[in-house]
Amino acid sequence: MSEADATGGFGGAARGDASLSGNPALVGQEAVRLEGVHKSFGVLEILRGIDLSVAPHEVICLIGASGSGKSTLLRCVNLLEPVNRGRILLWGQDVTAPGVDENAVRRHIGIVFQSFNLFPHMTVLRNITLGPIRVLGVPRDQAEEAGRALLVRFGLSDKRDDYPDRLSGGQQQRVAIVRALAMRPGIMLLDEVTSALDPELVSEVLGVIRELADAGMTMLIATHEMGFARDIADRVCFLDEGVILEQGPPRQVFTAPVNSRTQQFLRRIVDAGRL
Amino acid sequence: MSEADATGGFGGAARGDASLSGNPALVGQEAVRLEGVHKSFGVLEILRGIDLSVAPHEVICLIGASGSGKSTLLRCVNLLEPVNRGRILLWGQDVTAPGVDENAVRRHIGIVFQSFNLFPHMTVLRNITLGPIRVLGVPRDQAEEAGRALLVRFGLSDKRDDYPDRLSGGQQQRVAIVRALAMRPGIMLLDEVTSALDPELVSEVLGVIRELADAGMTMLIATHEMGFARDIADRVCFLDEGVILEQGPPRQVFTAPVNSRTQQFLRRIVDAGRL
Amino acid sequence: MPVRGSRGGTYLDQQTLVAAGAPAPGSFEGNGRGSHLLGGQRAAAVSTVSTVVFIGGVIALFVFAPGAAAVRHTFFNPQQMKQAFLGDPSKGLYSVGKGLILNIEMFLIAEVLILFFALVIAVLRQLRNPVLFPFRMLAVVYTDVFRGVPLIIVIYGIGFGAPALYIRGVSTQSDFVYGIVALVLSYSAYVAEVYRAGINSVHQSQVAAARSLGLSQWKSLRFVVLPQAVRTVIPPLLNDFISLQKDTALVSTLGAVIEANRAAQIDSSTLFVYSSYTVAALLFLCLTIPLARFTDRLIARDVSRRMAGGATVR
Amino acid sequence: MPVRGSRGGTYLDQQTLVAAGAPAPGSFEGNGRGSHLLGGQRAAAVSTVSTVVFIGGVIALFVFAPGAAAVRHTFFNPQQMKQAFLGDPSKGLYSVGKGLILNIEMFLIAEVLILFFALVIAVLRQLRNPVLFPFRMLAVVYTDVFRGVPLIIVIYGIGFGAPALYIRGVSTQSDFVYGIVALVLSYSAYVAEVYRAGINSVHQSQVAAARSLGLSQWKSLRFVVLPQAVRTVIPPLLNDFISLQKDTALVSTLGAVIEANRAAQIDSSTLFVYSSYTVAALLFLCLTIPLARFTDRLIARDVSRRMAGGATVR
Amino acid sequence: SHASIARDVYKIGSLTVATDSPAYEPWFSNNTPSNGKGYESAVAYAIAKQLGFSKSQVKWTVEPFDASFAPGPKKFDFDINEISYTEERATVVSFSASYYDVQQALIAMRNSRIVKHHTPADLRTYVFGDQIGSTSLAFINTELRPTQQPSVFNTLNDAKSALQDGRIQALVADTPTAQYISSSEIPKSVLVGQFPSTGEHYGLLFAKNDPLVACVNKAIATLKANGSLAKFQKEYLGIYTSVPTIKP
Ligand SMILES: Nc1ncnc2c1ncn2[C@@H]1O[C@H](COP(=O)(O)OP(=O)(O)OP(=O)(O)O)[C@@H](O)[C@H]1O
Ligand SMILES: Nc1ncnc2c1ncn2[C@@H]1O[C@H](COP(=O)(O)OP(=O)(O)OP(=O)(O)O)[C@@H](O)[C@H]1O
Ligand SMILES: [Mg+2]
Ligand SMILES: [Mg+2]
Repeated sequence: MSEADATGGFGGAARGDASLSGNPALVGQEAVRLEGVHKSFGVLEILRGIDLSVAPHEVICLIGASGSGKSTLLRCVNLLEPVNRGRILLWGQDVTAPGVDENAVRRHIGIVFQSFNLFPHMTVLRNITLGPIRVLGVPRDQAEEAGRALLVRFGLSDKRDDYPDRLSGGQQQRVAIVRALAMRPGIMLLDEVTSALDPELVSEVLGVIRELADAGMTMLIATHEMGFARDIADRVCFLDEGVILEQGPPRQVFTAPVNSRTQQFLRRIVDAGRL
Repeated sequence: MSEADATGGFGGAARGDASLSGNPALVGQEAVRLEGVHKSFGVLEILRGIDLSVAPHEVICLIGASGSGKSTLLRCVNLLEPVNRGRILLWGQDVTAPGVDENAVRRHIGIVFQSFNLFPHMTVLRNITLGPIRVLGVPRDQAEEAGRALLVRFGLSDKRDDYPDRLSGGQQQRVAIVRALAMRPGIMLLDEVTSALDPELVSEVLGVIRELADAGMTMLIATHEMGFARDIADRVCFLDEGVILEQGPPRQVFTAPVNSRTQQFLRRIVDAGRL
Repeated sequence: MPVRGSRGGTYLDQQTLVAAGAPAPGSFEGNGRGSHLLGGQRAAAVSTVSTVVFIGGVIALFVFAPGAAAVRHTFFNPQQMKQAFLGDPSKGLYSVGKGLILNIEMFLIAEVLILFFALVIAVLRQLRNPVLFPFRMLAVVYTDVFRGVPLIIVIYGIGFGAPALYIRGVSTQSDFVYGIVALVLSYSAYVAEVYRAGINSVHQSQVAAARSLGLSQWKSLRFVVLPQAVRTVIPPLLNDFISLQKDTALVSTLGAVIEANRAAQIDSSTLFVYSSYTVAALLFLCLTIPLARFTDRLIARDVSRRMAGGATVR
Repeated sequence: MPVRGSRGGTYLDQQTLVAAGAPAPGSFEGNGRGSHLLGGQRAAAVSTVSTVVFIGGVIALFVFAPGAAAVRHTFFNPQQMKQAFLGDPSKGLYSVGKGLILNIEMFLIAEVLILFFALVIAVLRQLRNPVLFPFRMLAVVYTDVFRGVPLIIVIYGIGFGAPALYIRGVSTQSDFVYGIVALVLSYSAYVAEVYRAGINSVHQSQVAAARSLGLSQWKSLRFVVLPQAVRTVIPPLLNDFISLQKDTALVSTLGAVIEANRAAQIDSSTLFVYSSYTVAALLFLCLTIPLARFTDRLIARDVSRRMAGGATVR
Repeated sequence: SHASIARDVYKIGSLTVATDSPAYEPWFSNNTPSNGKGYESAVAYAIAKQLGFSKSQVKWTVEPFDASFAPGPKKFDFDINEISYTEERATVVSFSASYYDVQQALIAMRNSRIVKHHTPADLRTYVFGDQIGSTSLAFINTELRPTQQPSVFNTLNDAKSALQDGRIQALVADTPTAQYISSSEIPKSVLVGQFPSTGEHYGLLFAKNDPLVACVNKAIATLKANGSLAKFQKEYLGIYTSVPTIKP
């Protein structure tokens, strides 16, 4: 991925960005705060009271068994699923209250879906410039220039004019990441964002995430890759049966879990040689 | 996944199965053999002469960068993509020759797609019994009983009557595996089959694959998880720019690669702490 | 070139991937362009009132306009509507109600044949096997011709043409049969195209999954593609059902089939009022509206079953 | 209970997941039921011959049947076809060709209005916001009523009804205008349903992705859902285009609009042959077939661009 | 009263006369109403002349039969289209006095059984057909009452085709039309006979309570009195004394 070097790193200039520090009242406030969030599909209760507060810059990894509700939680945060009970606050503002402009909220949140959900009728470049052009009102040429630079960064420059159905799994996943990044959100929700990537790319993405965090982005990452979580997370949250059973810095959770269910989950992983 | 224990292991009885040893002429013959396989999409040449021979029982892991052609290779093997040049032989029979009954070939090969491709208009149970009922002619009640048992084995018994769109990523992936297994194929092609699974499930699937291999199944697995490849593979093949650059037992490929490109690929992985 | 907007920094500044920090307080409040534009009760009131006003206005037009009485007399004459429905042989009036039975008969027979025949054509058109090319061409020519030629001409062609040929078996059928043949020929072309749209809407990866199980081309179509295809195209299929139901009326041009509309036409030209047409129209509505409601429920059930328990994003 | 088949073991034997080992030699050979049923040249010959026989048979019917000469004289009289196309005022013959211009005019104006109006209705029907319920109901009622009522009755209703109301501006329009209004009212109901099918065929996850970028409900529809929806439903949309083109003929019932079919009708009843109808039919075909070929190419291009360079699984 | 007529007409300065298209022989000639040939065309011009309109002031317009009785303003002064007077119809539109007294007649193919056998009981056994909206159809249904439902066609031409192809056995039309069909239109067809008068007559059709009716009635009376109508009938419709009468 040698093209990447040409465009330089990610963070830098954004650190100490005016838009963040320009609002003194908010400095030090949580970027995301979930209070007793409940979510059911029909009779099936998936989230049973999630409390979580995420500081700006913080990188949180959600781990837990398949079907434990990680994806659902992320979808709730950017209001794609309405919660049944509880509140979600972004930078101190309750976004689950009536009268909130969902579109304004989502403009500040990027999400990478587990199944990518690329737009099949658009080329890769149009996929990633749609948001900037139609939502942020960026002129097309600027959006495309920015988009092209991002594609280079992710080793996709030769796929710019291809349609998503012609891409490999890992290529699609990277396009999905770029699409979210192109909106330059304040918060990113990443759902299994390395599942289709080869190890080289995983470490590349790991680097990107570090830079973004340094630049002030807040991230919520659902992942099954414990090594990845250990490397990237400021805090790991273990989700089980709809509640956060245990949370803490990765070293603590992975090496000295207090909850017995967490211990069991991790023991099996270690036994299988997967951590 | 305690339900699993109730149904017992996988292999056992199948070992030394009559259908395998009943054909003396074929014993010792390769299960899969690729000879100079070329595949292009338009002007883009993806596979540039793949030679590979896989013995019965053998588990081969294909590794390589995203976009290197792993998925394409698997799709070629069960004739979903016609090859441009070269031959593919299954149990010594050329299946790329004209006059071959594709359906008969595919009946003997199971594939789990990277993007799952479940049938959205059918419940989970109907997804996995479609093949046995309509292709093998198994009576519905028998197929369903077998299907239910498999679902239990993969921790999905409560999702039996759900539609795929309502499942989590990992649940969908397991249904896709079960759908392929339900056909009881002689060869399995697995494309990133653990990407959406949590570590517990990964080691579970690992166990299943071991049992299947013991029972005589031949497997070709495309994967990005080097740990998984190391644990499961009899042989690892490193795919790069459309050719197999290096192959051998995992221990050899991972610890003492000869090819410089392989060395580079692995070094980066090791540097990133991903092996 | 700085882009104006609520964000700090220029968009093109590559170094600044994270331009947005915390948005200003209150910036998520509905700004009048979101989906909460109309909040709660007031909005409900607005939309109810506007609907009532619209419908009321239409009705008022027929009640208060200068010529309204004459229009009512001609189109909505209860006495003559009853007469038209029942018919009155002594005055040479035909029964619209009895005619409707014929419409329904023709519709049902034709529809079954169309659904089958159109499927065959649609499938022929999907064939990619080069050796079957002539069949594909035949299917293409068929749809082009029979969509292009007005139904009435097909009906004339079959109904007047076939008897004129004096071929045993072909030339001695009843108008009812000729009519159905013409309807099937014409509508199969349309319905085949609807099927085709449905088939095209199913993603290739579904076919790949089906074929990979060893299902033959036909079985993949039968069990995987068509069920999804048909679900998608239920509304336009229903369009064609309804059109067919109405076009059964055209068979009356052959003379012997006095269906509801022909009966209405005779009555109206005898009595010089259009009320009999109103009766026919109302009767047709009584057939089509329940059908529409039924398929709507079908679609809704299908969607809710398959989609998220809360397929909630609008 | 052992299942008969080529596999060893019974299917239900849970222990035996791997039932198939190596299949017998030669077992992949085409067995007559696969897609290679018809192999190579022989198959091509079969399908070509059968097509030629079929088409030839149809033609032969019109050439050799006992009454064929009379039929040819009535339907395919070149002299009178020419006369019908050009018209001949001295014999009271109208020009079918000139009439066609009127059809095309009405079609184009109506189509633009329909495409827009139908979209509005389809979108109203998709609204899930409870406060907008009355609008949704209105849209449902609208489609039900205007699909249910035969077009000819809508044309009568508008064309005869509006003038009868004696309202300034409403009652003094030309038949041409009334005709177009009636066409738009009726066809919008159909086309709205076609749109709806297209919209439903787009997976919820696409909407989720669009909304997650901050696109409003309308913009998601505009940029993500509709482009995919319309691609899917091009064939049934074209169905409706073609029907509309033909149904412009019905406007002639209002009297003042002598379009191609009415001209043909007049000519045919003057000359007592149906050749003028044949002319009208051929002219309509000349309009619709290029349209069909054009959209076919559109679909094919779209599919090949998006799908696999070798979307090869059949 | 010419001044008032000039004011009351549909288009000032001209007399707008409607008929359907096609305009059938022998009521019109060559489907061209404006040529003054054919009975109805001649009558229309004669009436126009009585009202004070010159030949060039008579404007013809096409009005489908179905549209002629629509409510609302008429786009013509009167419609002349072989329209029979009935009491029910007269509640919606106004009719002039009779300009032709109608008798229905029976047409069949020469070799048909009906040519010889047409007692009232026989007549009930045949398959009849007719044009929609015609009083001939009503005549079949109310007077002949065949056991098999008569076929009903959009145009008289369709009915003629059906007769020719043997899909119907007999056609009923007013005597002049029937005469024309059997003599000039359908080879090998014959006029079997005409039925006794039922008092049916053709009238010009006007908008309800049109003030013109009175003037036109006066004109028709004049034309009757001075023998013009008889002359036109002789010229265009022929003389039917030779037509046998069928007793229904
Ligand atoms: N729309 C829905 N309707 C009904 N049930 C649903 C729906 N979406 C998710 N579920 C159920 O909710 C549970 C949690 O799903 P979710 O996708 O959040 O899991 P997850 O933690 O992301 O799992 P994975 O690691 O496998 O992706 C699952 O059991 C799933 O079946
Ligand atoms: N239908 C197609 N048309 C054109 N190009 C294609 C098509 N399918 C795949 N490709 C290209 O072929 C290359 C190999 O794709 P493939 O899916 O085999 O990669 P892969 O090794 O499976 O990658 P990944 O690990 O990301 O899944 C990619 O560059 C992809 O863009
Ligand atoms: Mg998930
Ligand atoms: Mg792949």
